[in-house]
Amino acid sequence: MNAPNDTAHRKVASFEIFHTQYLDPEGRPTAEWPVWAQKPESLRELYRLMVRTRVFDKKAVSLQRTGQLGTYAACLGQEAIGAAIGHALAADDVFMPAYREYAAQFARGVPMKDVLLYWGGDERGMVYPEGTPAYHDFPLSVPIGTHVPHSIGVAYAFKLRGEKRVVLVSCGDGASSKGDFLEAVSSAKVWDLPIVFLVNNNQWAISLPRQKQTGAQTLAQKAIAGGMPGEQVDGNDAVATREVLSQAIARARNGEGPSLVEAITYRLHDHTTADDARRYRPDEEVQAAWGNCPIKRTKAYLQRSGHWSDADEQRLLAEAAAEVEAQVQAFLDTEPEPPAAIFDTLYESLPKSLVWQREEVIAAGPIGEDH
Amino acid sequence: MNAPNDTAHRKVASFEIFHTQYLDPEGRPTAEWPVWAQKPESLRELYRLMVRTRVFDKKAVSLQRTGQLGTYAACLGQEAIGAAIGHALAADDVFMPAYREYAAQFARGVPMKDVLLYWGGDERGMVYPEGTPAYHDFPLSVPIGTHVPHSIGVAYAFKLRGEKRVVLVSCGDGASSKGDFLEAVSSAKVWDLPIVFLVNNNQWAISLPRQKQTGAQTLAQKAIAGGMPGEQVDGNDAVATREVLSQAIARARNGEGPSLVEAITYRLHDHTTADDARRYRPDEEVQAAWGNCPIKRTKAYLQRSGHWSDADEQRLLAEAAAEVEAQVQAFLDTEPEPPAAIFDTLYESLPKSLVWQREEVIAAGPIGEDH
Amino acid sequence: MAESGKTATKNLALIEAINLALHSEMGRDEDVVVLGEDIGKNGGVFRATVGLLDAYGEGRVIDTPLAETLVAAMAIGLSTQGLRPVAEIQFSGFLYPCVDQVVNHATRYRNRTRGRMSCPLVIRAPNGGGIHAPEHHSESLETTFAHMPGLRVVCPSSPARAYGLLLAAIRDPDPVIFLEPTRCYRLFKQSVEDNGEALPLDTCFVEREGSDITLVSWGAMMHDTRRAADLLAEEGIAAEVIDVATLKPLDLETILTSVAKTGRCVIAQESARAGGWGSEIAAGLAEHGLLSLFAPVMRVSGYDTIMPLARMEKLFIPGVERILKEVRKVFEIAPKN
Amino acid sequence: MAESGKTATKNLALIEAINLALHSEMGRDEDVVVLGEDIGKNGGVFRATVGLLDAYGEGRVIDTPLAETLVAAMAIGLSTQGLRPVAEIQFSGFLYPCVDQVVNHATRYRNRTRGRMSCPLVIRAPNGGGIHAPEHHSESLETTFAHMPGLRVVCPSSPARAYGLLLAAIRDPDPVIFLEPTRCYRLFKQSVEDNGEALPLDTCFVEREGSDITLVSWGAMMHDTRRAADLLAEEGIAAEVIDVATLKPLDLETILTSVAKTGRCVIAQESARAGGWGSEIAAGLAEHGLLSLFAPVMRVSGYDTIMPLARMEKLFIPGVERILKEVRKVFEIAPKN
Ligand SMILES: Cc1ncc(C[n+]2csc(CCOP(=O)(O)OP(=O)(O)O)c2C)c(N)n1
Ligand SMILES: Cc1ncc(C[n+]2csc(CCOP(=O)(O)OP(=O)(O)O)c2C)c(N)n1
Ligand SMILES: [Mg+2]
Ligand SMILES: [Mg+2]
Repeated sequence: MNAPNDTAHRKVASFEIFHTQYLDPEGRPTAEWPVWAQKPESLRELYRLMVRTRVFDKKAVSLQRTGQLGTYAACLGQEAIGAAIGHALAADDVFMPAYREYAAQFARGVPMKDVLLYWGGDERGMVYPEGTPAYHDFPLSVPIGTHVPHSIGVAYAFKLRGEKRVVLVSCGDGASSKGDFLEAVSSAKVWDLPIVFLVNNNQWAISLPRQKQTGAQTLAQKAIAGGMPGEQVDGNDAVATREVLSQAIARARNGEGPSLVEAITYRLHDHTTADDARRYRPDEEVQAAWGNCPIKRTKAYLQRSGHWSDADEQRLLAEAAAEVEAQVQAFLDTEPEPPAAIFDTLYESLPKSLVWQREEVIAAGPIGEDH
Repeated sequence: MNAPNDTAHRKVASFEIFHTQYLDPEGRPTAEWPVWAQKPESLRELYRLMVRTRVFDKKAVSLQRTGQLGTYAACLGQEAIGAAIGHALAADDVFMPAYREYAAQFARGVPMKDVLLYWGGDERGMVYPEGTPAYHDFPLSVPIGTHVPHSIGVAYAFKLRGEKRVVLVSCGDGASSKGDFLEAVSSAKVWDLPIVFLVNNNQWAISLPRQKQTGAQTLAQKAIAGGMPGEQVDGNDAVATREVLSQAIARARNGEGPSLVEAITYRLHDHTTADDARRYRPDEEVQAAWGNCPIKRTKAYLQRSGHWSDADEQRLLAEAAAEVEAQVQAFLDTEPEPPAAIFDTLYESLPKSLVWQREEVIAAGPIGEDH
Repeated sequence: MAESGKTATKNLALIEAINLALHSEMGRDEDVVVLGEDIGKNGGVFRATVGLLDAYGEGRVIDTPLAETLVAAMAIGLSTQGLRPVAEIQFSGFLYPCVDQVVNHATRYRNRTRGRMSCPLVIRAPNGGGIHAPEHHSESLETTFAHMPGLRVVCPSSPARAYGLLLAAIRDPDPVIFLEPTRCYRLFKQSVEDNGEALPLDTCFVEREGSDITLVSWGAMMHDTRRAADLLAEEGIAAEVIDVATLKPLDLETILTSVAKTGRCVIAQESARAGGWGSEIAAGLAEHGLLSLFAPVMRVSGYDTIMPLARMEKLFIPGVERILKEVRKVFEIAPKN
Repeated sequence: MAESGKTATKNLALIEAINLALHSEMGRDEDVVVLGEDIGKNGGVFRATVGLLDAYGEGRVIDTPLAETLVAAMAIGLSTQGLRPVAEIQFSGFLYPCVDQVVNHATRYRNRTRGRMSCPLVIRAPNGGGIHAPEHHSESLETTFAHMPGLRVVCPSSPARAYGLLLAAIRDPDPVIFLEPTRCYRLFKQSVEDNGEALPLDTCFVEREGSDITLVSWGAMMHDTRRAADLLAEEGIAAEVIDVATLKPLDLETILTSVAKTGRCVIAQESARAGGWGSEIAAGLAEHGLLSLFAPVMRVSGYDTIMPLARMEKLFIPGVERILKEVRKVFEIAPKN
């Protein structure tokens, strides 16, 4: 359909989608940076978080490979998005992750051990420590996209109570095809809710490439169906992602309503440890994507600008290794819950008709240690 | 979010939504008409269909008011959309209606009696006569929007078999918020399917006004989320609606993929006969909307241009009244099905374990005549 | 609260009792919000929410877009923030798009976070047929939900019980599916005291005592069951009548106690037979009550066929006659001594 | 077709038998198409569709976007045009978004058009736990679907039966939900003949004859039930073992015939207890088999709690021990004479 130009046709709406990048894959700035980013420590903090996350991520994969962890979803190559979220949100905002934003969770107080417990098949991995921002965050969400519309209720509650809090909900490119996601995007603007929808577009949903996921040229334009701003950002550029998210969060906090951000990244790892991506995607594509690595480019910039030394790098790697080691140990040392736990938080108090089931489980004794 | 203009930002996509009108509310052409519409008989045919539909519609409401019909959903003021669909589709295309496009159904061979049977609570109102185009159409759909994604499967079947057939699926403004609708729109373009999504925007979903249904400025722009053309048309302008639909159908048939058309109309009646719209919308709004009546404007044009006489009008009204009368009589004369019918098309053949239930129903005898 | 002497008693239909409970609880607890399609200005297609918008304003009375998955998900989100959402789904046939949200999230946030989060929400919907409504408006959904762990499923059968059970559902700290008997909405009135007193959500109600047979039902079918008991009484058969009311968690105890006394049981449900809640109750009897049974446990039920459109719906919905027929079978096998 | 002498016999795991049935039927009938997430190049996350893309091409092997409602709805649309879609849902916990489409459309197009239209479709999904998978990957959905009129629900329990039942499901003119026992996908191999012969969809299989007690199960729990029967045989108890296989429509006759002989029955299911399909079977016995029962009908089942994450899932899934425990209760009440 070409734009018609006769008196029968009248233009009633028009939309544009922009893509933002501040730091190119070689670690060179592409434009003048926002003020916050000009402080070297801001970028160093993002860098440290990304590196700690990568050290964790690699360790988690190796735990799985050696039978010490269940299926695990790696975030290799996507660390900038999580780090940007972690830095952009305020403490009392609410974060609703999909499952590849560990960096954001760590920034908000989720111990690495909890992530391991979760993928190790232990519900206590979703408890999160009291007193941290994570304590009012949502746990990882496995049924793809279904957590996204919870943001509508959470943000509505904030608005109703006059609280200046914001919800950031993240999900993948695959999730952007789910009715739950689409219904939420369609309606958030009706109430001008303080929500940022973050689509973590890592190009693949297991074996389905992005272009087979939807006919839309960008995922950012899904925002148009809800009448809200939609934009793309280079999700491997921590500066741009942090900046774009901060602006969207600020709009939400100021009562200007919801936004949708498509952060473009690449899933360098298999979908999960249960997947073998060589079945469906060419190795060259993966190799090429390594050139866009968010950690590489941040480090290149920091080093070139003299804000990061080899000694800094050594120290960071050593600290991260120690941290991860301690968390892994804490995970491995965690005794299983007592059997009754499978009933103890089912309801606030167990209905009397279920008490015999709890007793039966207790009587059967604890499970063997084969997890 | 204003359009940013520095080197950090790059425009990656832009979209425009147009609105089409050829015949204004006073019955005056707004632009040069398409060739087909310049033949007076084309417009007369659309006019006749709209009038017959209105006569039917009024009768159905009065049947309900006198206890001879169940709840009925009127199409008052929306006749142009159904008529345009009926004229735009080819015989072997497939039409999937919501429930206010009776004019299209009549054009495709659904007897008025069948519509009455349906709202009279009789499944035989969805059988449709063999040999008519309607025989391969879908029945009315009550669970809002849920029929829309069936179009994906139907159109895929056409494409797989190399058939040059098109699916036109219609639904309301309310339906455009449902996940089922949104998932279909999101994915139709992936396979370039021959589908026209028609959103019959009558401004209300029961008591919810259009602007509370979604934050989107137009419903046409929901197409953008699926990367397909989306446009608005004056749904009370039979010429424009027929033309826009014909073009969308032609694109679909030529392998250019799906389109979404938002036809803007107004629900002049209560939502259904079970509703009382005075509770939630001002009478002035309804009165003003009468000024846009599709029948009024078509007649004004035809009369002014000398293609419709008072005698033509009298004859049409008399014929329509007689037709409706005969169909109503046929409806009222339809004996209830035998009780076994509630089992006879449940499966292709009734599983042996259910035979006793069918026999029990038969033994209990036919129901009393209180429908 | 319980000073019932001071509170107003009104003669109400079931739908009015629902409305009263909503009004009353919204007045009492400002965390209660209602949401759904057409519940604001329109007051709900059955008028359950009439007057709430005027009394409590747009903030707490939320007209939603036409999207049931969203309604359920929004209720979940609201409930995690300490609000007490009461969502209305217009007809139970449109509850299916909520199933995923309910089973995969509403019932799980508490458990998966070991108590850190919770979902104190209610989803209300009219349930069942008998009002000559269009296609998909007459479905019976109770068993679909009652099979789900972590849920409560309530089916009130009278105005007073609807009032007390709805208060309980709203106050309950966990998700509750509240299915109202559509065809009883305006069928009869009953005196209802607006005393703010909740009824228990884990107890069956023995409505009528009797020693010859136990009749068990819930929701709209209670109406037919009561009439069956009246007719049986005329024949000298004393039926004990139990309103299950809360299907999940099921108070099997009360039913077992009754059957231990009567030795006979007929269960009446409107939903399709196979895998209906009547089967759960019969299975409970087959396990725990076998030795007290003089006769087979009979289930009166809808058929295992699609709910017919209005003209034939009476064939599907079991009425008094079908209940009596099964009762007679029982007494044929195990006559009153 | 039935010239089995000419067909290849292979030793296959259950998942391989599924794959063989798909291959074989796609070769036989060009109207068969498969669709779902990751079923093309990736061959399905469990490898059920491996090789189909190469053999039958992109047109008939359809990778869908990540949208389960769409997958079900697309299958419905395809099936109305005379195709025979076989949709895969990756894990049964993600079947819930299909429920609305299945119950409100797939089961109804034939009935609501009095036979003009029909939906010959299959929705396959792995079902149940026991493979230490992540959250939501271990659910048991059979009863949710089996309660729905107009559907067929099949739960195969062995490679050969999976092959024959899947062929039957694809050829069936009505919608079939086909739930495969995840933890048996690669648990054992069996000789499967690729003879194109379908098994009946309305019959329980008496796998093993016995006169002392009837053990009834389906899907993955059949594995434990078989082992329980082996152990009981060592104790001199002859268990008759019935694989329900097709839950809906339920062949109660075969179970009743068995119980008439044995007088004792234990039903084993993995799903939550309340409102599970075991309750339907027990209710059938309470109605039609009461007089032949020497002892209560015991149900071995998952608990009425959320399926725990992997570390504790064993507590939920009933194994041989729990089956034997209930069997012993039965013989305590009604000892072998
Ligand atoms: C509702 C649902 N369907 C299917 C799955 C199985 N599954 C897990 S992850 C995944 C792909 C998700 O893709 P995307 O949203 O892009 O997120 P990514 O894994 O790429 O971060 C699928 C299909 C699921 N978890 N939930
Ligand atoms: C899934 C579902 N939810 C709710 C309803 C009840 N209902 C019937 S029509 C309607 C409004 C439909 O609005 P719209 O899509 O704009 O169509 P219109 O009636 O205006 O033509 C509603 C809420 C329904 N039929 N189906
Ligand atoms: Mg992805
Ligand atoms: Mg509308």
